[in-house]
Amino acid sequence: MKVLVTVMPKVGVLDPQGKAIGHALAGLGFAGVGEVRAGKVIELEIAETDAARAKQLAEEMARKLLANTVIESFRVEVA
Amino acid sequence: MKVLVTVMPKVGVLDPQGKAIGHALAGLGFAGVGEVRAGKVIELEIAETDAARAKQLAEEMARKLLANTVIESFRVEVA
Amino acid sequence: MTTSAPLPALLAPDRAAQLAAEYGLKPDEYDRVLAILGRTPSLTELGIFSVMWSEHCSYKSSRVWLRELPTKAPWVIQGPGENAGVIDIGEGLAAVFKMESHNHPSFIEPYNGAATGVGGILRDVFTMGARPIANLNALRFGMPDAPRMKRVIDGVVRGIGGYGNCVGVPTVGGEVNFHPRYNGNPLVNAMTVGIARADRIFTAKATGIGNPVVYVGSKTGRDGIHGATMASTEFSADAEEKRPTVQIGDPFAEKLLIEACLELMATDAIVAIQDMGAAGLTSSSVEMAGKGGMGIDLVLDDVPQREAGMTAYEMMLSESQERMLMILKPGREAQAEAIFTKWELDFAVIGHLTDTGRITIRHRGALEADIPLAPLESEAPLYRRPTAETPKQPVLDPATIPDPVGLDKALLTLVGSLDLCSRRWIWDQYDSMVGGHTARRPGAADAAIVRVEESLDQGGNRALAMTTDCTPRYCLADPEEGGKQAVAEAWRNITATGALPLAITDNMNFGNPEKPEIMGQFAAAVRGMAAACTALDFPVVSGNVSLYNETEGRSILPTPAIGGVGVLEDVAQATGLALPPGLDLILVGETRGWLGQSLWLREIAGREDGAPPPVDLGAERRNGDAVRGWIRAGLVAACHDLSDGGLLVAAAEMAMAGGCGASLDPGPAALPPHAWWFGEDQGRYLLAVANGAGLLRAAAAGGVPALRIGRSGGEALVLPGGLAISLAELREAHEGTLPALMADTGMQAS
Amino acid sequence: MQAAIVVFPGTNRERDMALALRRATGRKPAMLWHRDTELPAGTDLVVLPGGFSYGDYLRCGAMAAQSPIMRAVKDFAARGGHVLGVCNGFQMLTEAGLLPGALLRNATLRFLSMDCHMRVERADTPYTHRFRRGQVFRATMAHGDGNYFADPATLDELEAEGRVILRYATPAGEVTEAANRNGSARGIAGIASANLRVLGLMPHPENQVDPAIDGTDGMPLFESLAETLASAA
Ligand SMILES: Nc1ncnc2c1ncn2[C@@H]1O[C@H](COP(=O)(O)OP(=O)(O)O)[C@@H](O)[C@H]1O
Ligand SMILES: [Mg+2]
Repeated sequence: MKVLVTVMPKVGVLDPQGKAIGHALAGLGFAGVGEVRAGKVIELEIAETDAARAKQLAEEMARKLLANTVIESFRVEVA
Repeated sequence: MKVLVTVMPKVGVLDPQGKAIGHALAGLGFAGVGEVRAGKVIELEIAETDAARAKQLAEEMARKLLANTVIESFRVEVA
Repeated sequence: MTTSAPLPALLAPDRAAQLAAEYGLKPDEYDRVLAILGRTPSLTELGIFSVMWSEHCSYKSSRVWLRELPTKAPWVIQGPGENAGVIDIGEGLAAVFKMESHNHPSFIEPYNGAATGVGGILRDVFTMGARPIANLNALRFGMPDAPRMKRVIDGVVRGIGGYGNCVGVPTVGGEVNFHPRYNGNPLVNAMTVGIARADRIFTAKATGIGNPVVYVGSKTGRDGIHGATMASTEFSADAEEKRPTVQIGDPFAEKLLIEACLELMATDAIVAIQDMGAAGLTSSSVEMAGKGGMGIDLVLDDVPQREAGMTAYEMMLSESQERMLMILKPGREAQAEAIFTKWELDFAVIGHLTDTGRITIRHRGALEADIPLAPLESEAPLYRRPTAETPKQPVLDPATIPDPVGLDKALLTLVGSLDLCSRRWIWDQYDSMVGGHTARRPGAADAAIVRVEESLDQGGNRALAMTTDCTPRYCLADPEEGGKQAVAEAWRNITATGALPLAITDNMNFGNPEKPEIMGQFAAAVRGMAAACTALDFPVVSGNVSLYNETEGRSILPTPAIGGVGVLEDVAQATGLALPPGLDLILVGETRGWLGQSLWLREIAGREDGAPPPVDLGAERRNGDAVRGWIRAGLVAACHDLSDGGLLVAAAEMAMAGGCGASLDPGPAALPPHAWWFGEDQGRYLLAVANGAGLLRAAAAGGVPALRIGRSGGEALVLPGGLAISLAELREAHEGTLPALMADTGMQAS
Repeated sequence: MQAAIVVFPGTNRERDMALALRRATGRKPAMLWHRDTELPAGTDLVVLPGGFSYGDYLRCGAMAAQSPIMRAVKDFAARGGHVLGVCNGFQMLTEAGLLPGALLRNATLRFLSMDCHMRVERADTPYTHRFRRGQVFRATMAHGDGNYFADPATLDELEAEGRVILRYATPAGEVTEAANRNGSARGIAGIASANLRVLGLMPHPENQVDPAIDGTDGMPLFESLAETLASAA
């Protein structure tokens, strides 16, 4: 079962990368770009057939390793 | 309008980060983790109300800047 | 040939001939394949011949010329022919080094191209048993306003840093030039220097019938397989999946591989070892068996694979990174496996040595290749391609070239120009200090200085001095003088730190060798290099050739990049270029005001012509030996060689490095001032010494031309006549260029 | 002093650190492996050195913080042991929860390898008593993720408790934006635990311990430690 863990900087945490991307887009002539946030996505193959259990497992992985909850929030989707 | 651009290493392209995450998860005792791929996600606010046009715009941004299409593929979702 | 042995699945003759052409084999080369095999080849066999006989692996155009380079000296332990050169640096220690190009991949994917270039050269060095202690590079970019070029510059610099920083090998030096002739073909040459015990050098010579062939490192994927694979109808599956993919560097895996290999090398389990570089498993297995006069049987099912359904052809041609092939002593597999498992790397026995003199490859129960090794090497194509001499350019008379702007404006323009501006923006992204032994980092001396930890451990304080050099515009105007100059400048840069230059590696970057004028450049450059190496006792111990550097028929400037290594017995003797106050400035060497091909001529007068400055090798040697002697006698507080930009640029560089100005005396009346201050005559140094008169006496006694040209102190460079250029102004011009150019390239995600 | 340096896969400044500790104490530190589960008997200092543990993939120090040895390091710290984390080691300390906050990507979005200057905010700690308060010293920095972040409440608490030990400053000792190249909150270069025995800092004082290499600006830190631990023993 494929699971997607998306990790984003928390609101209030500096996101220099997102900011720089916003700048660069403006520099390339893209108008009307507002806030930009840059995060990570981790795609996992899990040997699990139950979606709820897969989700629970991935959430545990996110809390333990994939996200640093001091600065990041995460969400899990089962594909 | 909020748009999400997800950028992943192309199939067949080595993903050292995904590999290391997979190792680490196994080391933490998570069994049954198969392939792991690590990518980026960029969340953009676009001043655009038409979903199709927003998507098209984001795709152009991805091709021009957000993804390195030599080694990465991307997908765009309008939130 | 009749044989009862089974045959691999052979290609149909027409198909084989067609594929051979697609893979780059010329018709007569393919005829030789047929003669060696006595039959048509299998797909895997054809792949092996095509990569082994490629320019890159066989040096078919360059070998006849490279033979002219001097490669011997009493301190040379291993000259060209192994993975890297080895020299004796005293105390039972050896320096192992080599330079290699990754030009084409760096243009396609700058970050990973440059990163894997660094990874590849590191493997060439630690495969010999050496711990890498320093990386350097030699970079040539197109003009920053050329399409894509800023992205290339940014990606290459990040890639070199990304890889070197992560593996923990300091990047301590390099050089960069910009020229429109590199717009479509930048050059990325990477050099690694390592240290081994002189009596513990590992080589690629496989011996011992039955000995296991062991694969270690990362898994094999479809990275970098010959693009021609695509055209092959054998692969009917999803075309996207089968497309050759760009190699991605994994410096973390490399770091583990270094530690694991060195740990195993500390035992006596290894018979031979070779990294899987270009043409991966093919070249490593063929070369190891070939060097030992052995045969080798491989079973590919046991190769660690990253992707499903890989064919024998793909595995043999894959250029996946961070992999090594070893021959172990019998029964040592478990000991070795334990070490690689500890470092979380793949380990697999994939075959054994035989006495057949052939390489056989099996996969899924089928024979895929069976090739006699001796003719694969001895029958490899070798060309003496036609050459055409580069026409000589006239020697320019400085009196006929007026100065349009004045010395002060010219100086500010020059120190801010692309080829002379500060490289700080680059080296600030490279960890130059990791290891704790970098005594002179980039910008601090003419060569980088790194102490040898093994020397410290045994009570010594020995250090290596390292540099990369080449002046391509000289090489274009006169490849022979340019080749000479590149070697001489490397020797001079090492000398200027007080170190004794010992040997070089080279990276010959040229255009299409099938054009006589390009092959002529190559031959002439080798001639010049050979003359300088001989005169300076500075032999070539390793090197690399990169040809076909052309886009749309226009070749790059001929660029024989030189990497030089020297030794300092005591790191405390190292001299840098930072100018202290209150000292006499002494110019060593003869100045004729040579403006031909100078940067002043290009940047100020807008001309790129004339003969380049000749190198008088006798004077070079005499001047350098004298300067080194004075440094070692403790007479010299700072020293800088004179190269691009000439005397005034050198003085400005010393002033900026030391945060100290100087007042300068007028030059000889016979020369126009701009020729005196900006001419690029060779074999010269600028010294800061406490006792100028004493030094001039010593110089006169040794027949060395020397002149006092000023005194250090103050906050400005004061030109004859009183015109002052403040250090602040100089710094702004010098430091501002690259940051301003690259300001808008910061958003790349990694 | 009985120092132990922990080596993780990808650690690369462990030998630099060993050189510095040897210079300060005359003794070779023990080298521990990340899979070890206990510290050698008598260990009185654990050092988490710089480098790229696990390639710095995912987040710097995140995977190392989960290593078996870290359990023992946490116990050791809880018993009042001295733990020094430099660069990647500082990142591990925050990831393991031994120090608050996190280290984000440098504000420049580039790896920064250069000299920096740090002002000593407290000279009454086990790591800094050979400095004067307000003294500025030079060190190498070499990192891509050294941008110290904590929420304002945590920052205020750190300041109030006197746990900000080192700040980026000009050579003259002024804390300015220009001196703070990686963009750290309040110019923070190094912080300590409440008992002042766990110290994390981004720059590498271990690279400035030899006059023949790059000066001895970093020596007082190691001498402080050596003295502290010698008198404790
Ligand atoms: N690509 C690079 N990487 C690291 N250091 C570099 C690079 N290019 C130049 N440098 C450093 O910048 C300084 C000046 O380079 P260069 O002008 O080529 O020196 P020189 O003319 O004295 O040989 C040297 O210390 C050199 O090592
Ligand atoms: Mg040079």
